[in-house]
Amino acid sequence: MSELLQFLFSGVTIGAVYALVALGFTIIYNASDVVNFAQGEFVMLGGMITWFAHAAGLPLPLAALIAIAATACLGVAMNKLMIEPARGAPVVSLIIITIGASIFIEGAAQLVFDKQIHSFPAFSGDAPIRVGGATILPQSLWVTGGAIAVFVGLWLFFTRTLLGRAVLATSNNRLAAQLVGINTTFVMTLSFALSAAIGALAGVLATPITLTSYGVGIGFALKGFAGAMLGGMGNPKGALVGGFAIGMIEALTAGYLSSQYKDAAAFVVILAVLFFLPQGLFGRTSTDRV
Amino acid sequence: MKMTPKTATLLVLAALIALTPFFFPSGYYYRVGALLFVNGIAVTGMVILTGYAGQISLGHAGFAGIGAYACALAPVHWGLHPALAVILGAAISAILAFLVGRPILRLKGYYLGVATLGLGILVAMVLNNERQLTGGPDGMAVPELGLRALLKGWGLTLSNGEFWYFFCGLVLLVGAWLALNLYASPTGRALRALHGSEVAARTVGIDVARLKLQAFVISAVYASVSGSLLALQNKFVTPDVAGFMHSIEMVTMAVLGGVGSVLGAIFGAGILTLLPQVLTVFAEYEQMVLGLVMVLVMIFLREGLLPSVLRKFRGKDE
Amino acid sequence: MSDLLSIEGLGITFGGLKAVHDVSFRVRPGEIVSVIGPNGAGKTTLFNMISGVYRPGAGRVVLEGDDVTGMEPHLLARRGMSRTFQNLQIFPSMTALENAVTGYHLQERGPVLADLLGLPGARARARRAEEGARALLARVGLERAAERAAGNLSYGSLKRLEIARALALEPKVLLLDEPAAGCNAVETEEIDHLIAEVAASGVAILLVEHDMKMVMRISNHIVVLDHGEKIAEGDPATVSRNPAVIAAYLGVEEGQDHAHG
Amino acid sequence: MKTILATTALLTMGLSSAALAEIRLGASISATGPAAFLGDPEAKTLEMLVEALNAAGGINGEDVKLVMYDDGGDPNKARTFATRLVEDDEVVAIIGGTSTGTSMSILAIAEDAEIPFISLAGAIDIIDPVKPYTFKTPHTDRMACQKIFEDMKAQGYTKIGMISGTDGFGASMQAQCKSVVADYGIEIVADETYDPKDADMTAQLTKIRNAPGVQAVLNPGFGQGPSIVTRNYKQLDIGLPFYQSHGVASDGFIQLAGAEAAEGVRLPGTALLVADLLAEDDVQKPVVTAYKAAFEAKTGTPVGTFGGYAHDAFLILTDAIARAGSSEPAAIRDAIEATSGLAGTTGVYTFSSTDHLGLDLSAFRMLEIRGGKWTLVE
Repeated sequence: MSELLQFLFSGVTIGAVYALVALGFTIIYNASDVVNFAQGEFVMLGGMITWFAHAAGLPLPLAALIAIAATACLGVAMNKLMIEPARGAPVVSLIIITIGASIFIEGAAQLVFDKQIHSFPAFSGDAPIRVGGATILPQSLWVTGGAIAVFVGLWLFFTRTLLGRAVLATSNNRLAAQLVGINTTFVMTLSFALSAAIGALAGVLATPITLTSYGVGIGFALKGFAGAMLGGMGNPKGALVGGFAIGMIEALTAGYLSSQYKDAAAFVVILAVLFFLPQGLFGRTSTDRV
Repeated sequence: MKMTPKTATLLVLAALIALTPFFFPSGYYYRVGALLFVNGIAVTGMVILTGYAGQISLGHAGFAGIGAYACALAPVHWGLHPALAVILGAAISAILAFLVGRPILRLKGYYLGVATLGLGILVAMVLNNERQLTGGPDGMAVPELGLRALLKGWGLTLSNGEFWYFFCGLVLLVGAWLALNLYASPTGRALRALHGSEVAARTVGIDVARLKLQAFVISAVYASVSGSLLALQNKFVTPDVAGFMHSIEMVTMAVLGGVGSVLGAIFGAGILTLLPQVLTVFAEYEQMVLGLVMVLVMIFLREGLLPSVLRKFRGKDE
Repeated sequence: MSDLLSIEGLGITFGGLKAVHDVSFRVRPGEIVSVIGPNGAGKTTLFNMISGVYRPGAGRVVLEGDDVTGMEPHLLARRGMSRTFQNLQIFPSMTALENAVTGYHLQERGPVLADLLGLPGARARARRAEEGARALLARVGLERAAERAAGNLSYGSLKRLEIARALALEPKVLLLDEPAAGCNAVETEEIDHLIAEVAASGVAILLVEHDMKMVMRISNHIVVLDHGEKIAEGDPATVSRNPAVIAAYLGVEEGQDHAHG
Repeated sequence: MKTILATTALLTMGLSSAALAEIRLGASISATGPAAFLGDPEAKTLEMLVEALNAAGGINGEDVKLVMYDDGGDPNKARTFATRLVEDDEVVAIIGGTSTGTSMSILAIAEDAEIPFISLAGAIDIIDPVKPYTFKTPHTDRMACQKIFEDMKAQGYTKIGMISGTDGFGASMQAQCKSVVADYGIEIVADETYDPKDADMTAQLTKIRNAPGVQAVLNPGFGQGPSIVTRNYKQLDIGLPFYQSHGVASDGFIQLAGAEAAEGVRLPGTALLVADLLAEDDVQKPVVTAYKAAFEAKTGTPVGTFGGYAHDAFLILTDAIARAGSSEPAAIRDAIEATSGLAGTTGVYTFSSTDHLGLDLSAFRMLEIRGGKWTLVE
């Protein structure tokens, strides 16, 4: 029993990280139908900038804020310089552009920072919390709380605010959105800033658990992408559920079946779900309009 | 005299393969050339899948992995000749593509992307984890193809580098010829039709699911042969050949050069094969430059390098 | 003469809304049947159900006595059904000729290996399809545009290109969704003749068209839809006098509106 | 066509500007990619040593030119760069192969071209069977396993659990350990793995803890994985003796895992980590102290075992060239094979025609982390 509980805790810890990364994908996707494979680099930057600012003597909360703000600015720059000029390009070109951006940021990070692995102290110490014979680190609760908070925030944003609806409207029909007076350029800028900030927040929260280095981005991007697709790209609920689901599958497979094939189990589940639900668990179904 | 695009493409390719060695200052250039051709083969398969049929795959390195490990495993475990192992690998890749293709190819866009990504990762994972069989992440040795010795027996003596350069070049020519045949054939036109509009393709009687599957299987065979040639040439193979980055590399080469045409995609393979060799002069800036090239080409030369360059040459006659 | 195509109580709902409800009518070989109605009446949705693009929620589609309800479009094509689209579904990166060639897919398709190897048989098939396509392009007046990329052709040309592609299938039933939209008077008249000619060869034609003059001129039979339901049917003269039809059209005269029918 | 020719021209121009009267050495290192954590200090060490050597007058008055490529950990790239070093740059010897995969690729080229090659990777396959031109500086991972099992046996442990990374380093060591473990009367009762990018290993560790009779746990791996495993080990309060591998033998590991979690962790390390604890008469003391001081001054990061491997490779190579009095590859090879009692950071090297590793188990020192510092276990 305590064994199962420990596996679940492990799943929560991993899943919360994935969910937070997956949530970062949703806003940009909703505004522009672009899956930004550089999302993982935002996570890396969140961790690395915080570490460097902290190592330079700044208090951790301030360092984290700087990291999130700087990453958000980078997100905006990426939109202006790479995504806006490529509007209307096919999916495969956009994949290459965002992967190119990811490679570029990774290359820059190893020059600006270094190639070492870093970490900073957990926010509430390392004393594990004991529940029914299993343990979980306080930082896992921070990540989980962060994922849920971002989810609630996004959900309110998309359903309750005019701006959030403007983002969705821009995604559905850019021209129509412009005609009803939505400043779609601003919506795009905002989306990239928010997505990048969420990515950086993920990096800040997760680094005390996962550690960080210049190369961690692509791994986060893949797992977050997988989580977001499992849940249904664009839907915050899907990202949250998809991320946690993958974490749980990995932990339970590692616990009960084979730790070697836990990542395989996650992808088998994704393939199986897409077989029955081609738009993911909570994705919008679309029909060809002819 | 008017040449068909097919003849023109094959002539250009053959001339490049035959003539560039005259400019090679050292044997190392044969190695780079052979790599270029190996990549060119994989990328020609991407032209059929992505350029003709409009389907994305982020997992084709998985098939390259199958082709590569077939050459490593079959001769050792079942005493198969390496040349037959290439065919075995292609057959296994084709069967796998056939089995998983139908459900996967119902998906569209990014969903197809994540499904193929998963497929590639699963193959890479098996190669990495089944250490008893594959040697795990440290890789395993691949036996000699033996064709070079055979040629020597017939009085044609080639260095190892020269042999692989010309052999891979020849296979690439055959691969390009097949892809060009397909382009103008009823099947090729049906593939390009479903790329343009699936609904319209279905209403003219095209079995979209079946044709996508055919393109998927064919491109898997190309990737597999490319993996086999890489393994035989290196006489050594590691699971990296099936890795995610290799999949991305294949797609990027094809799209960067111009996935709509065989020559364009091979041109892209050339650029991305040469680039890391040229970029060593940038030392630690190498990665940044590579990323930047990918972004800039996709933004400013949307159809890919070769079509854009050709258009510049011709002026704007459309 | 017996029915070629029979529509029996066809219906579909989208998100609780009855887009088409209980529509029935029949088409005989060589007959031109027009489906008219105000915008949003469900005409294109009806076409999509008949041609297998949408799976009907209720009713049957019977083709030559066989129930083909919800059958995949490519299988319907094999049974002799062919169509064009209201909002154009061409293959933009292919030339006009190649677009028309795809219409010969069913007749000239062959083993993929033969196509890959460029075997003589495969080349012969490709050539036959091209010859047929050239003849068809000439028939719709597009022979001069054969080598141009379809994406660069005018709207009217594309409408005709779609008809050529649909004719290539040598269909028994041809569904034409606003074939004359965006065409000038001369072009409309050409299409007019073409349709009549095709019908004369024994093909059953189902037509959605906003140009009432054309509809009245060429139809043998007219089905009127409003809010997804059939409100009248009969020959042109009968239908044009029907009070329900006149009421449905009041204020929404046949316009150039391109909303979904 | 034009572009390809232009590119070819560019390649030629930029890259084959050979000067005479210098000794050209080649290196292919994984300075980026998944093994960058190992390759980066190796690359920095080589650059630093070449600079220092030339400043001190080179070898026998000749300058050394180091041509170094970053293979990113990709064996295919490594093979291409090895070909380039041999055919185009015309080097007389090659250092490199951060990982086993890249080393195996370079090895084939070097042997064909009959050019000495010193690998920096662990697997025993590199030098067993002995190949004429291939040498290596690190201990084999089998030796690391043996050293650890020796210690476990001395402590009386007979049932252990293993948790290994699925990267080349972890997987290779896992396999080697399993092949020698029986010699020490030890049984592996739990055998788990993790992906190097994993965020949490408590599931695997819970399984190991619950394996019946387990007395100690071993974690072969490098990079961030072992740090996370060590933290999770502490989180679960497993309490059993915990062994790491030489893959994490650097101060960075203690920092990342945290001194508290790392307390009591044992691993087979090299003299480099305990430079100041070495006896004054230890033959390794001068070389270890000098390298540690130079590297840390130059890079500002603590030394690790892996940089030390590169240091030793360079030392062996330059020593051999000096003794051979020639920069002919064959002469260098013979001189390397004749190396005897050469003290490096990893151990004291003595090569022979049947031993191209030149180290024995005595070069490994069993270390234990106490109070956030390395201590010697004797």
